[in-house]
Amino acid sequence: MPDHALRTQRPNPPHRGLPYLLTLPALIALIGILYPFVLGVYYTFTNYTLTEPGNIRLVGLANYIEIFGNIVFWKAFGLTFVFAASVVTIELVLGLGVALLLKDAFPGVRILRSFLIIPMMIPPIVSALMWKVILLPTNQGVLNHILGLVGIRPIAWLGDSATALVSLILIDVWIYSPFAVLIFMAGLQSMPKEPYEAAQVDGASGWFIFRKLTLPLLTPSIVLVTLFRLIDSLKVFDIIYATTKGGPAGATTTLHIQSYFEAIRWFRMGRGMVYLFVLWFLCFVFSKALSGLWTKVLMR
Amino acid sequence: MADIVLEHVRKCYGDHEAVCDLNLEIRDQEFFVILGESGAGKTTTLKMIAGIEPVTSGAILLNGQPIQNLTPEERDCAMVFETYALYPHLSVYENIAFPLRAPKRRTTDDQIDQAVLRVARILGMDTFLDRRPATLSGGQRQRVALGRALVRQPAVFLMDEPLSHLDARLRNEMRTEIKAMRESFGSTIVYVTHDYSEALALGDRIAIMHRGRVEQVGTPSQVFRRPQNRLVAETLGDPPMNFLSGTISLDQDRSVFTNGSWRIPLPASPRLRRCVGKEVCLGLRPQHIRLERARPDTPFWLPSKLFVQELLGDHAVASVAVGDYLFMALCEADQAYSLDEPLYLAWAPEHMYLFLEDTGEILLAEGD
Amino acid sequence: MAEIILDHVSKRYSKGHGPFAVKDLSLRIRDKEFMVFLGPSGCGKSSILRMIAGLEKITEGKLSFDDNHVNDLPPQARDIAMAFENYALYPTIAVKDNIAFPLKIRHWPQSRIDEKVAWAAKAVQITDILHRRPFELSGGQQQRVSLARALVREPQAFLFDEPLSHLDMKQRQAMRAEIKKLHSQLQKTMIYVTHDQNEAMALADRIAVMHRAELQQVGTPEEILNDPANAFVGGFVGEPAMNFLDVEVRIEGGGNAWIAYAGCRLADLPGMLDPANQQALLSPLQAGIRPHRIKFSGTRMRATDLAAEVSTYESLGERGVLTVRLKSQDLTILTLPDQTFRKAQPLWIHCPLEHMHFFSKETGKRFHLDSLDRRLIYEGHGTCRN
Amino acid sequence: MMTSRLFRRILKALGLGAYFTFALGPIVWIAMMSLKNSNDVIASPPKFVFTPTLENYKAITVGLDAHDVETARPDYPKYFLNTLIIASATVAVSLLLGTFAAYSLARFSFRFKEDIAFTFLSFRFAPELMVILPLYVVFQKTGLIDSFTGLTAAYQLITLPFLIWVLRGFFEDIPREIEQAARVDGYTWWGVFRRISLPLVKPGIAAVVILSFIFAWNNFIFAMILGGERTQTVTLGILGFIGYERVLWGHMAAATMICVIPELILAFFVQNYIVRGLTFGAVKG
Repeated sequence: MPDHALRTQRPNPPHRGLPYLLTLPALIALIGILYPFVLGVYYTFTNYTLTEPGNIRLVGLANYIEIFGNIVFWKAFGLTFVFAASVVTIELVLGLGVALLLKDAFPGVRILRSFLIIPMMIPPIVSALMWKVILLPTNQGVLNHILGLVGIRPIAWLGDSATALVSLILIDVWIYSPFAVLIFMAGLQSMPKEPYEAAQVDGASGWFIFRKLTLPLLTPSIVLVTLFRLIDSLKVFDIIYATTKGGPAGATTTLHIQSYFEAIRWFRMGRGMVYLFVLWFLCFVFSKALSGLWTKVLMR
Repeated sequence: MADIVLEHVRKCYGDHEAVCDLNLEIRDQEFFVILGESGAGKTTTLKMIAGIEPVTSGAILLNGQPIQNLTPEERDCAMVFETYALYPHLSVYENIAFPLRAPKRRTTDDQIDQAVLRVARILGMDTFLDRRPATLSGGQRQRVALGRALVRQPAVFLMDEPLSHLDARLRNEMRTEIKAMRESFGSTIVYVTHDYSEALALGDRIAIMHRGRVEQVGTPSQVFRRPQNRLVAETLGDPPMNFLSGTISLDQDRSVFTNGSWRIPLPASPRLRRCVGKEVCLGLRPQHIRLERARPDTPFWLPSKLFVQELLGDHAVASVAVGDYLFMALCEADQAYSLDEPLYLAWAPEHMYLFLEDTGEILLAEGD
Repeated sequence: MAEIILDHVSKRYSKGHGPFAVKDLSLRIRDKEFMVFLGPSGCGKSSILRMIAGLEKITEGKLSFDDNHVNDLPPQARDIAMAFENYALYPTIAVKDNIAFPLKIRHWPQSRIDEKVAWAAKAVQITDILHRRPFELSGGQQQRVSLARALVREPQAFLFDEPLSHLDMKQRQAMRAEIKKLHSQLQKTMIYVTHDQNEAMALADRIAVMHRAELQQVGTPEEILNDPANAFVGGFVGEPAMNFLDVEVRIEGGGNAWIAYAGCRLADLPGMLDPANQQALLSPLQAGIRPHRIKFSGTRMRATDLAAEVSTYESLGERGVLTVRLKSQDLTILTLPDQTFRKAQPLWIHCPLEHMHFFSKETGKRFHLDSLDRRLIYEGHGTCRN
Repeated sequence: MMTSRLFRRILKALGLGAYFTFALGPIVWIAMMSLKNSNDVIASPPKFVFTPTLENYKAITVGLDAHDVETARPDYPKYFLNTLIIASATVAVSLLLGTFAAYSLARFSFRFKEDIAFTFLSFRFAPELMVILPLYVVFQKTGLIDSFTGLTAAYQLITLPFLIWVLRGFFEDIPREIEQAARVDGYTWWGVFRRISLPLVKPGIAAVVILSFIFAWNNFIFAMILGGERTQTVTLGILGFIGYERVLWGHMAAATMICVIPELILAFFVQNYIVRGLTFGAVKG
């Protein structure tokens, strides 16, 4: 997975050029990834617009200066982090809670476990559309209807800038909280049994065991869930594009969505790529840090 | 024909030197055992002979030909792995036949069938030839691993602690069986183990390795009776040899071993005289120690108190405290001593060993 | 707390209708006794320990400490400490806290905890690694920490679940002596589970040999070794293992009787045949003799000597293991080290009657021949002269 | 004592019940919607009891006769076929390129090995548009826009890194001694790869193939930007039902069902590899 400090196997003797020959096809694909990436970074220093592909001129840091000075960028920046932070926290807590409920076997636990994978196997764009139907603003939406039964007035959900972001968080939690549940369940299963029996014999209380034993032993799982969910929620796109497309009034325009507008809707490729480069940099830094942390925690 | 010579073989992983400057000479058809603790570099040496591990420097000669740069399949070696390394997706029959199906051997199908059935009969495997390794017991898997190596009659037969994962009863049986089967191998055998009784039982010659170096090479009785240093003496024997530190001093021009108030006369020998004043340690094997209730008349005794007595079937092991040292002595099963009972540790002078404290080099061996 | 009494205790997995892990065990473990449960893996010995510890529910029967019934008492209320096979240390906290853990839960004052931890650490010589983490320690060190954690609570009884099985030979011998010393110092009941018979013989006041969920025999190490109740106990205890010969009793004219092995005379029976044993005599028997009891010599010395030939000889430093071929089976004989034998060298084997144990072939139960009565005379058996 | 355990059990049942209603509710609702006729679909308040009809499924597959619903467009099966082609081609190419790379990353040591491996991984953690937009420009110039080859090449960026990482984990699970034993038995590294490593990793390959297929099937952003009319995929097809002037919820629900059900059946076969796949082989659980 990240760096391989934990792989203790000694490799086979090197066979001259063989390893490179084997990875050659994948290397070509690698170039397939790097070339557009480098091209994209190059565009951030040009005034390239899709409508006049002819005159690409290097404009140095002009794009960066202009964008960093512009309030729209910082609004999108803030929104991205608010969305990511709330999604990760909710999914960590919910994931751990449900995993603990599913920990000790009871009849039907296997069926519940296989239900968990359903939300993740559905295309996110489709899940978002499903929720768009459920979250219809008037009484037509089934969620409003159910809330109405308990006396809550219908909420505009995706239609109102106050509740749009919350609705998107709800959709993301629906799709990806099972991911956290599955990781925590795997973490709980791989934990050594004996320390728990020793704690029982020593007379420790449930809360003492959870705080002193279960939680510390789950740290690798917590770091892993944070790694995957934080990065994916920072670069969320499908869910927002399918429902609010950044609306209403920019209430849900994240960096990724804004880059789409800049590059595709307003054909300003140079500026669009700047948004993307900033988002890429954030994702890269977080992924490097968290995967390093994961290896370190796993070794302990 | 297969004699193996290792010349200045070295193996390093980064800065850790697993094997340093190894020189070994293994004769044709010899059952050569490499004995050592885990981490002594014995398995690495075996894997270098097999070609699975590359040699950092030095040469490995098979019948005079250098093979250290050949790939494993180009060397005529067969190997039994500690974890058996059977092919989980193949039946027992296919596991044994696998080496013969290698393209370079071009053996016909019925030749393969004959060879496999021959080996299966020798190792008593004809009843489970079609089963998968996962369904076999430890002993059966071990036989399949042996069969897979035997079937190709290799020049060199490498065995990496093949018995270490069997339970005590099965290990003794398999050790005796391997000894009985020795002729049917018909090749030079290099056997690696950490269990000294396997080494003494099976080896024509034994090399004792410690932290990547060979401490001594010799026949079982040479290595057991005349260990070259303290480390070799400690490795062989269960319970291991007892040691008592002290110094050599002169008493009316006779060299004497002293430790505090204890004085034990030593045989007159120029070598001991040269080491007068040096720190040494006295070695006594548990089976050579007699526990007496009365003070023996010979000067070869030490006062002690019984610490604990353990009955072990045909004999008992008594641990006695000699000052703040703990000595172990073998005694009759029905000999009962009470806790902290004062006893006299007595032994015959020819059973004494003496080693230098710092280098561990032997000064006095049994019988001289 | 003094005695631990198991009264017809049984354990069955999968809610009581699966196979028996422990079948109808009745045993009284006396106060301050070192009781060892010995048996091959899967014989139910660990389940017994875990039932006493309260980690496993008891399917049937009654478990009581002294005279109070503890079947449903949770582990922490049983005032027992346990050392596990793979140490069960808390991986996330330092050694010092691992040892102090049972006391911290009982809210002992910190000063008393530190003093107690120091005492326990000194008792098992781990004072130098108190601040290390469990995953940094060797197997031997982890085992000592687990012992210290058990010591520190001063429980009424200590439970050991194969604590030494992952240590190398030197560490195992050292720990064995230490546990034995702790037992004599602390004078507390200790229950120890192992599959290693040397540990059992060395440590136990009494050994309970288990096999396939049933108690085979309870007795002191000497009784288990020299007076085995059945063929399993005889074969399982003692290293190298006891030899078994298929024999039957032949009664000759003129009143004397002898033991026949494959048609030859193995041993003469001094006593007389007891009519009560008449029926039992005719059933096939197994004669068990330990390798260090078999005598051998180059020439035939007695009528009951059997011809055999050398198959292999292994000199192991302190002793030699000689394997000889006798009729259709191999016999193991313990000899002095550094002997020399030629392959297929003929030898005469003598099995002294007083060192032989006889077991019924079907039930494996011990069959006591010393109650034979010579008066019964029974004709019609050929004898073999060789 | 008894009441607290009973209380805990009820609490647990309530918690699980709530979560799984939240998790499965939407899917059940959409399934119901796909069976509603056009009036029931937009009923307010939403109808839980209705007479099911296959009208929506007919509309998007064979198409209703004109007078029923004037905007019925029976071209959904074409999208299904497009996605099938693209996803299968993508997985086949990835398998061909990735298997050897995974084996060499697992078994051999060579310079830049970890850097190559991490570059693959880093794409998984990069915003997709960062690479797609430049690719859009490149595809424009080379005419690969809206072409099956173009999309299959672009989709490699989803499946290849995933396949290499997870397959590498499976190759590393094979005990090293087994391969060494085969080498000593007289097989070249190719013989060992073909007769030992590949057969032992077969279940892993099956799982990786199915999971890659699902990920390719589910992708939307690649198809939206690099695809077009000819290569439209199911995800775009479903989105197409949400037009600006008329929203065909019933048709969308039916299209969703047709798109999702085959995937869930496939996912069911590899459910114990899902955790391993989603974490790129990090969790072996």
